[in-house]
Amino acid sequence: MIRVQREDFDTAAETERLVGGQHDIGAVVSFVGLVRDMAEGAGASSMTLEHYPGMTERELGRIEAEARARWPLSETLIIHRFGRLEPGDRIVLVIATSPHRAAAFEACWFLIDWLKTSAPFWKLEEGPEGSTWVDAKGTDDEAAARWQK
Amino acid sequence: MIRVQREDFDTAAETERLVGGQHDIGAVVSFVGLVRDMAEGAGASSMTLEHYPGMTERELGRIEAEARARWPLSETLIIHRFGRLEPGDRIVLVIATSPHRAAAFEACWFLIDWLKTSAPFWKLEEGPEGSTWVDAKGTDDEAAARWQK
Amino acid sequence: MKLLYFAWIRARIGIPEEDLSLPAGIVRVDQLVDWLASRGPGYAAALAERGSVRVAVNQEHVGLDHPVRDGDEVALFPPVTGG
Amino acid sequence: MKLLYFAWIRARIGIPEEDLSLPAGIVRVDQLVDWLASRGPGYAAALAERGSVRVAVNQEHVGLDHPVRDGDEVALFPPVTGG
Repeated sequence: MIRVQREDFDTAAETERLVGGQHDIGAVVSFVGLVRDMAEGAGASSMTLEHYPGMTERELGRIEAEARARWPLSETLIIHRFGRLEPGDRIVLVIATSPHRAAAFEACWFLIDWLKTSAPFWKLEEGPEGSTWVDAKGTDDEAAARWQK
Repeated sequence: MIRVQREDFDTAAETERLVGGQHDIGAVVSFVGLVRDMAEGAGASSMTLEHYPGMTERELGRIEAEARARWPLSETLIIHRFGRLEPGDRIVLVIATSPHRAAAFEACWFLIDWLKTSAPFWKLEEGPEGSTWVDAKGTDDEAAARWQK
Repeated sequence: MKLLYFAWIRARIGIPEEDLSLPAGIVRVDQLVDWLASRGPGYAAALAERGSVRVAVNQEHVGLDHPVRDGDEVALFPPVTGG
Repeated sequence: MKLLYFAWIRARIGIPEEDLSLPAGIVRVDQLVDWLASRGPGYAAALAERGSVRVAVNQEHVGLDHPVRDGDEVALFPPVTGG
């Protein structure tokens, strides 16, 4: 399941919705990404997450389908926020559930790694010296490349 | 942080306690283990988790310290339940937080893998044909061995 | 053709989207980007770092040799930084 | 010496713990397990599958060659199955 939204999300409620009443799920692995304070003591840095409506949902759906094809998963969920966010705010939630923990860990990790290099989001950071667009990280490309078959 | 308890836990509240107000955490990875219905349609199977009070806390503390020595983590939490549990019940919660997601994923995975082969818990399962002690799994030993340096 | 711009490419071009008719002879993404860069200083600045320009055609990531047609939705943006 | 038994080892021996004085000459874990197994049919049954008996001395996992002393807390249990 995919959601792209401005509002915050409730990890516990989302997890309960995925897992509740099912008795064949042994493992629930979740990842929450938070806004870090990049200004490092020089004052809190807010950011604005821009995205490409339509393509974002498409890309997230594509990587979710890929994860479900690769691993024996019970449920998957990706929620990604856009709009203005403050340090400490939640940005993204990824949950993968499975009878077995290895599949849940691998799928959750795969989803966030791929999302980072494929879903069309961009971050405009407000630092003490003005706004700057966050550069994509080479380490993110490397993290995603690990999952290439 | 380590807790061994009979009561259920509230993943959201525990996460908030670990993460709340901190702005240098970028990644929160959590694992929840649930009781699977092993009877596979032959009726729900409850289980009773026995443990070794004292040694359990020691072992969990030891593997937590090991994780914190291996990865740059902000916070870690392990909560493990004991006593009688029904299918769908939560057994164990592991959370690892870090500025970076790779450390959080690896540490969380390491913690649950090691816990499974080192923390002194035993499962007595009530199936349709009586109670049986759950055998340790060779796959768990292999999962833990991956982390040997 | 519908063109969409995001992040600093949008900021430098100055508009988030526009409708354009493809000039004759422009049939691939790289030709489209070259032509857009010639449309004015904002476009030129936005597309100067050609290695940092990513392209989606009809909401799918594509390479520079991907074909473009007049009915396409084409988006230009920097490397993505979600998550 | 305080002895603790868990899971099916406890079930077969029939008691969860006991206090014992170590007989002379028993200075290692394997000697302790052999001696316990000779104490009666419950002990023998509990410790028959020697490859499935794990030992902790003073709440730490140890091997069969670990020393034991009279003041130790020694636990015998099957391979653990938490998580």
